[in-house]
Amino acid sequence: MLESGVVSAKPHIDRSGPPLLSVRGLKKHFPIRKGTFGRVVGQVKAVDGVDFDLWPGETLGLVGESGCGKSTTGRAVLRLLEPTDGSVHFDGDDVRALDKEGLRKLRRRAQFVFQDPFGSLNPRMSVGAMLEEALKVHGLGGPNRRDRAVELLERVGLRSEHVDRYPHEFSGGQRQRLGIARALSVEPDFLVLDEPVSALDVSVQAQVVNLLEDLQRELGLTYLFIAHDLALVEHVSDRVSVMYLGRIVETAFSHDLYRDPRHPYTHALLSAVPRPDPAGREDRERVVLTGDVPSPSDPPPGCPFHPRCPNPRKDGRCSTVYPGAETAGDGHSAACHYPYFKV
Amino acid sequence: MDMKTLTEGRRMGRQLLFVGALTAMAACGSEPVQRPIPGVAFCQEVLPAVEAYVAQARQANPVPDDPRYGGTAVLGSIGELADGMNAAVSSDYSATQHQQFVNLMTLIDYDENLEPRPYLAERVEIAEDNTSVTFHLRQDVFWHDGEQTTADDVAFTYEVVTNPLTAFPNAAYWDRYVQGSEGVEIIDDFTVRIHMEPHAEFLDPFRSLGILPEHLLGDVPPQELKQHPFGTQCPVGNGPFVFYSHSAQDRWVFEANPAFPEALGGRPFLDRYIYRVIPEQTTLLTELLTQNIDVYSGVAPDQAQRILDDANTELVDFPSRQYVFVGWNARRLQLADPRVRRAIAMGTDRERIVEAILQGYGTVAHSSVPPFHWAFDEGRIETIEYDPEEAAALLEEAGWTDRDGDGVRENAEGVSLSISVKYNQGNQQRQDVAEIMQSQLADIGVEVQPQVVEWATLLQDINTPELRNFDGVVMGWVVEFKLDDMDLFHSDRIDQPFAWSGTENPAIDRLLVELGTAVDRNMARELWAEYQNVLIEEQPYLFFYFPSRLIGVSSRLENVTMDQRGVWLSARDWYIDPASR
Amino acid sequence: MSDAQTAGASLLAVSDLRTWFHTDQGVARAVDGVSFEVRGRETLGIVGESGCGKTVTSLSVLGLLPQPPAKIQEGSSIRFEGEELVGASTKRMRALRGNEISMIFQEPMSSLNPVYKVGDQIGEALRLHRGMNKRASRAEAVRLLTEVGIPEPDRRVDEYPHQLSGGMRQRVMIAMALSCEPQLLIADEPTTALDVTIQAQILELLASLRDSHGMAVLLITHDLGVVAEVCDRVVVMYAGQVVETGTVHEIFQDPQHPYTRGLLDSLPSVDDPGQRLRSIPGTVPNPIAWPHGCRFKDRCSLAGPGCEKPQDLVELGVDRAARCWRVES
Amino acid sequence: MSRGPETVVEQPVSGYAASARRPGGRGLSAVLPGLPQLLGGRWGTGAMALLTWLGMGLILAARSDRVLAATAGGWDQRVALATLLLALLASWIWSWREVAEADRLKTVGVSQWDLAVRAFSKNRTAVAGMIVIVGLYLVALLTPFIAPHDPNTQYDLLTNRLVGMSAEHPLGTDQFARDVLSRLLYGARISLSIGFVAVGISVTIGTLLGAIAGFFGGFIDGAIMRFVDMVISFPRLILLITIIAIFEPSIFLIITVLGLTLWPSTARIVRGEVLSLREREFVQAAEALGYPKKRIILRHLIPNALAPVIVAATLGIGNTIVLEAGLSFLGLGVQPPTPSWGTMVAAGRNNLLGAWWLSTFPGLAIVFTVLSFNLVGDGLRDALDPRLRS
Amino acid sequence: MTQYVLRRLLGAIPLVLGIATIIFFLVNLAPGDPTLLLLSPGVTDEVIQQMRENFGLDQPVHIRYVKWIGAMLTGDFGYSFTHSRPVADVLMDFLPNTLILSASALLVAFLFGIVLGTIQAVRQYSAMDSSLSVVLLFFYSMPSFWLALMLILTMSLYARNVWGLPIYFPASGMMSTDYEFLSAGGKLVDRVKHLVLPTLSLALVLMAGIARYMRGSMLEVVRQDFVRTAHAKGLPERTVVFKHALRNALLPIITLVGLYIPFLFSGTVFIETIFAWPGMGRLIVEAIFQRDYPVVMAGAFFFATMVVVANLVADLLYAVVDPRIRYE
Repeated sequence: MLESGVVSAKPHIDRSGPPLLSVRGLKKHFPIRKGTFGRVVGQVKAVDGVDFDLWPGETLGLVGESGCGKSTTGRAVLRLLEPTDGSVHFDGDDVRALDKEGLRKLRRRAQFVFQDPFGSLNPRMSVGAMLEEALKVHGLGGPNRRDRAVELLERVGLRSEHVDRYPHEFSGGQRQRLGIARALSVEPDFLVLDEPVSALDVSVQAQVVNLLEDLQRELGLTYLFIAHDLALVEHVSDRVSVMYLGRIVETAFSHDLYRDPRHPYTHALLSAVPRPDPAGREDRERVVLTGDVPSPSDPPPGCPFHPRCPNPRKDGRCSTVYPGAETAGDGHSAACHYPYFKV
Repeated sequence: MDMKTLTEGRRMGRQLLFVGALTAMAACGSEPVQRPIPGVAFCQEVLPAVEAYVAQARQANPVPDDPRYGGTAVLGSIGELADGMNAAVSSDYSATQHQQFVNLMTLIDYDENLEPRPYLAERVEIAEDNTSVTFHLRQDVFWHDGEQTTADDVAFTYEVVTNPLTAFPNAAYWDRYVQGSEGVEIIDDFTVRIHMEPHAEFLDPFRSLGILPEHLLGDVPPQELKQHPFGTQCPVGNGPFVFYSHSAQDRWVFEANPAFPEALGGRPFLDRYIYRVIPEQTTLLTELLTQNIDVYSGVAPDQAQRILDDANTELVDFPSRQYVFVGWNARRLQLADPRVRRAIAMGTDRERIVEAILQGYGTVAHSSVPPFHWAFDEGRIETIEYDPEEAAALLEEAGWTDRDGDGVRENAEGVSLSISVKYNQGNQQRQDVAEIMQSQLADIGVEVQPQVVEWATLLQDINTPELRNFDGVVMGWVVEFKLDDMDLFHSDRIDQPFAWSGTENPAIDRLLVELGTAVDRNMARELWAEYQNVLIEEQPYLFFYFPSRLIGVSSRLENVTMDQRGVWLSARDWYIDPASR
Repeated sequence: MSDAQTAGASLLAVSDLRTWFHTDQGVARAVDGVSFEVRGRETLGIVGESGCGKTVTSLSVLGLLPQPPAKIQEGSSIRFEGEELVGASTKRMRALRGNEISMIFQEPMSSLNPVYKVGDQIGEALRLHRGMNKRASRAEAVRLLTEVGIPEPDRRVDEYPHQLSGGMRQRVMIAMALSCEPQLLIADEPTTALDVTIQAQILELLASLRDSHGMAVLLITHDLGVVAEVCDRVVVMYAGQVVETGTVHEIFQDPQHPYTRGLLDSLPSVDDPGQRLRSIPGTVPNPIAWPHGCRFKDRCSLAGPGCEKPQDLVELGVDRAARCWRVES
Repeated sequence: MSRGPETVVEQPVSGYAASARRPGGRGLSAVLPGLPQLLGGRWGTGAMALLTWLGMGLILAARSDRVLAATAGGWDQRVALATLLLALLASWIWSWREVAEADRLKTVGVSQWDLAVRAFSKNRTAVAGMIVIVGLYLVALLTPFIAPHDPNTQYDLLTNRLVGMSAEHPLGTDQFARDVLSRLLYGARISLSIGFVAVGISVTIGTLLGAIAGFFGGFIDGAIMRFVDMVISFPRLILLITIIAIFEPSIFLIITVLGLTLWPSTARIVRGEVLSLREREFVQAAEALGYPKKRIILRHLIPNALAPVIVAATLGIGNTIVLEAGLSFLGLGVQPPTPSWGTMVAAGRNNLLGAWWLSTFPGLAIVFTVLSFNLVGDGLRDALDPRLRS
Repeated sequence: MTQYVLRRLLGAIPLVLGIATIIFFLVNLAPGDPTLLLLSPGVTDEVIQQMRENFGLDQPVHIRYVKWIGAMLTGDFGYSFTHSRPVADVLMDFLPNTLILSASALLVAFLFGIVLGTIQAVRQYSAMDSSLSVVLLFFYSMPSFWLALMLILTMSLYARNVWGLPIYFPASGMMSTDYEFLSAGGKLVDRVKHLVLPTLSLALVLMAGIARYMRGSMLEVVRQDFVRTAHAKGLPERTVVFKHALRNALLPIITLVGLYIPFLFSGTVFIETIFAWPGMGRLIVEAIFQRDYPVVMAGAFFFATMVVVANLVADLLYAVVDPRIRYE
């Protein structure tokens, strides 16, 4: 296991070429049904118009509080959930227009790693069977799939004798490695990582994060990293998007976002994160938001954040007009009429 | 009696009714028990009248000072009195019995020698040439609502039951009577004459046909009679017991009729008689043994010993008018030859079966004539006895030999002598018959496959002339005192539902016709003996046995007489031992 | 409020607590010799990874563990205001619970009874311990809801838990815990199930209530950030034992035990991104078979010959200790 | 496959190792299969193997004539012969292999099913029920070798009818002087097959339809589930009576009809499971990996939805046996002379006060069989539910 | 709420109609003709034809079906062939009896099932727990008609005649033959005495399932966090179990009511026969055998309706006790 603590430089990411993944106006609404006949009485607007690009080899972090739509975005991009509206292009192909065969091909190139290490593995399948199945379905691994399965296990830091074991015989961290191995089995270019470490203990989190970084470097993978832990996202991501009520409110290079949050929500979010540093706790400026997140079935008009917004410049425009996300020259965009700027 | 008296009689009835209503109202205060009255207009009209009449009659006829009077007797049986007291449409044994002995009255009944005896008719005149019979009615019989029973009622009843629209179930009764209104003549209020052609045992139908009240049912179209509330919801009779209440599939409650004619024994001893429906025999036995019922009608033979063993119960057994048989479908290749049918009879040990299944409560049957019947003469019939060797020989003779050594005989074409025997579900005795036959006939190389079929389906299988989907069928048949096998065996009726066997035998045809018209019993006896011998030779049925009817009776119930005339024969004489009331 | 508690006086003293579970597979020594002290008006944090025994410790204090399978071993002592709670009568424990010592839990959704109104649930303890009648307890419940910052308390008091948001439910739990003015509040992962912005609200509320009510808080958490934000002193637990104690500053700025250090190192740092994370290898051992000797040695980068024998807590100063032979007192 | 040496395993995880550790375990198992396991503390499976082995041996010894004759006998005798040999072989091979290959078996992972088996084997009442059931099925299959008399032979109707218990007829004779014990044994085959086959039919149909309804949802789901609702809301007995009354009751009809009316509850269970499984991430993972729908249903959904189905099926077998008895009460059961427990109870019930043994023994047979199925079902429920297992 | 009930009832119409249709065709296509059951020798074809006409059987099945559905929607269920009365009247006689029996069986079964299940859960793994399980399962495993007969023999016949116990129960019927002469109190006692054995026969079978369910439900609830909260408040064990745990554990039990109703109705077929209880189960079975189509169809219709209503009631009850559910 690589535990050297060596700082490894990431290869340069070329953002002048075409993006690997390009998402525009993505929407996913879930109908609310009632009664015997399933009348649709409303829509939960889980994702309500999301745009982002992702270039080969980079990691885009997607953060937000629970219910903001980040997981739904991740699933809708890979059509694990059928998007309601918008476009998704993967390597130039229109994902929403793919037929069955095209979808199958997409799923070899784009994979998903799930949050719950206990729920994401079929409890009745041995590790070997699980990995071999993926190979078999996609006709990979040649005649000796078992060898390939063992290879995958070793690649994610498990041992070859684990191949006949069952998921429940592994610890949470090990299971997450298994989930990664399964995703890697089809040799994808792109992984959606949906809160891959949030169910793990801190010390194990670090193991898995390191593994993911190693894999990215070695295999040239592209990640969409979904998480609610801001510090972690900052650590792993090249760029970060912050979501609130189904929309991206701010996107920036991670360094910039944390030093210079422009959207009042991002600002509040960052200030709310407890820092493992008792020294500065008394004199740290902290913004405590009031109230709860509104229901996504009935989002406020205008800027969805305006009812809780602490921005002193807030005015009537906020409650009527949705602020578009203008991308500044530094690649930093914030969907706010009155963004904060560092003076 | 002329018309005038009749109207007077009716008026008198109405006056009585009025008085009765007053007394009933008075009685209401002291007597909180209220008769349940069904929510049907007819009943709501009729039952209060009955109530009033009974109350009045009670006052008029005080209970004699005799300890035997009083108390309630309960009889339990597995089935409902189907169609209740509606004599025009009912065919159920127990229901008919209640019509005869409990709630209604018949024109005549039988004495212990099964000879006709006056009942509602106090005198019966038969024309010299046997073409008509005249009934002179008693003049002291009143319907339970106070109206008098008259010749109108008899004429009405006769017309109704002979009207095809009514669909009277025992239509064979009237084969040789002049049917409809031409057949009946009201001589005067209490005299009625019925016309017929001469035939055997012509009085028998009037023993079982309860007379119905014309004043209540006269306006009912015949085809609606079956659905009329009279039958099961508020019958109004004229017999020894007055209908009190009925809850379906549960109980019938009758009360003593205080005004029942003194000459016929007067008011019954019991205050109340209750008929209860208890469908499960173990429950019935328990109820008898725990003294919740006084009479258990229809004891299973296996339960008999238990009743005999108990100090508080007695067992009454008497020959029933029913026989159990296996009807052969002679249209089938295997059964077409009478020799095969005789061989089967020889290969079946019926003595033993009676002993085993009926615990000896029954007699082996050789023909359709019950042993107690006057037409029965053992000395003159040649019975087939159990003889497997002879049976085997007969089968060989008929060309059935076990050619492939599998234990079952085949004929020259290789058709094996394999017969399915159907019986209806839920009848243990018939199932037993089929099972024992299967075992016994295997010894002579005949394969029997018992097959249980649900009752309605079975009837469809065997009764539909185009279908006749059976080889053999285990059935029971109830005979009247007037024996008549026309429908069963006469070749003219081979396309009628009951010609199960489909045999055609000129001798049988001839005898059946002659028997039907033989008025003289002495002459008829000869014919019956001949008929039975032909029947035994022909074997359209394998007659099994006449089971005895077994009745468990609590020892506190006295004066119980039961014989082939019926279970309820002496119901009006039953009384509860005063010491154990 | 009792006069016995002035700041700094010992309120709860746990010593050599051993809570074992008897299971089919064997004896799980979930808590295996834990000692610490909570003083009046302070916030003591117990921090550790899942399975280290921190929750079992807190439940042992109130005697809330089902027995069997749990059993507090002979020689364990839990003293509250000098009174021994191990072996105390059920009646005494009941009188204490919710009254002198209260507790709030991780899942505010499932910790409230779904079929009773929140007002009833808050008032229940008041009626039980304070002998209030229904009306008085309801009025008090409204006051408490106001105090924990729930808008429209008059309306909310008659609502059912499912009608409230996660943050509000935790506020209700806090109101319930505060109802009898306890001297000690045990908060077991009170913000783990909440979002960061709500977590900030709740932590702020807890801190202000601690000050206004003058109570002590025993905070159980796995989140070092939360500890750093609100605790005065910290107990670090690993494998059923206390591995290090100290003030919050000592623990964060000068961790002595390799585990504490490893834990802090494995946190991604906001100030230093791009740095490869330093993880602790391996996984938390199974409580049925703790490793022999030092329980951390299999994961410890410094493990050596001295780690083969069981480690004792080495006193490093006032309220300062670490369970490692390498540290020098 | 190579067999490892008998080594001492460091940490006994299960009884495998325990029995392997016992010196001479292999030799012991060669003579008395099940004994090493029994001594190793796995009394349930051990006793089952040992009893099977001993029982089969006993039959071979005591009824060698019938066994020999069976080679040329009818199909049921051949089935009995096959059962006898298979049971002997199975108990021996199982026990021996387990002892001999303990090491190899230990390196293989422990599946959910293995865990369930372990949890189940700790439940004493359930294991007792299991032993009874396995014993019953063996007895049923081996009846031609065991039964003292022919079930349909009527002995002398005058002397042998309704005789109580005797050496010749241990459970007495019935109204046709047939041996009640023999009929009881033959009845076991009928009653047990009715339960087994009917439930087999219903589970197959129910599982497939439930999985399809749950997986595809929408109109298919609606149509299937409305039909399920309809069948479920109807008192099943009345439906059964109607159908059986229409056709002539035969054992095949009864089995089919019972099977065809039982499936809706299975379908409901499976649908519910599938609906919740669909939300599970491993199913989403399978979709993300582009697996075909058929594969997802058959390999990922159904195996995981099966636990409650197995429980329901076990309980269902018991219920079906009781239901068959009920149909017999109404005269719609299996046709005579074929003995089924239900028809025996129903036929003997009028004689409860006279010849109590007629319905009491088959009645008790039903009670204890169904009780065993229920105990096993309960045991399985606990064993298969990971939440209850811990 | 009212709207919800109405919507549910409306939604149930296709269900009930579907059931009625299945039964109609099953029964009508069954071989066997009701007229054949009433025939005696000597009938002419004319009479048979007349009878069929009187019964309305002279038309083809599909016409009869349409007519039947049409009539039923107007509340007319036709005439019973065997009872010779309007079917609606017949049902009105039998339905209350079945309802009394079912209701008392449900009551007893749920009462004891819940109590026993709770005891089992509270004393999980104790000897009491397992022996209660086995005893309840013992009754559950009996064919219900056999159980009923055993009860009759022991609690009626032997109790009275052999053991001479002071308390024994009548083996049949709904009331004594002298019922109407009893005082009001006497009437009540009499009816209860008659209810005991049939109720017990039905309830003993149901009880095992309910207790088992209750035990599971209770065990699941006591593991939940809010029970720990209740303990943490210092509530006595009794309050925790009976106030906090029990009410939550009862929630899933309520849905059992709806599930058990069809099961119960099936049971009444046997129980009503054995205890001579004039109820619907017996009525329908006898009607099937007698090919009394109008009664079978109306009875099936009523059973199905009652199942639907029972489910609805269960759902509404659920809403009453579970504040999380509100129907609009």
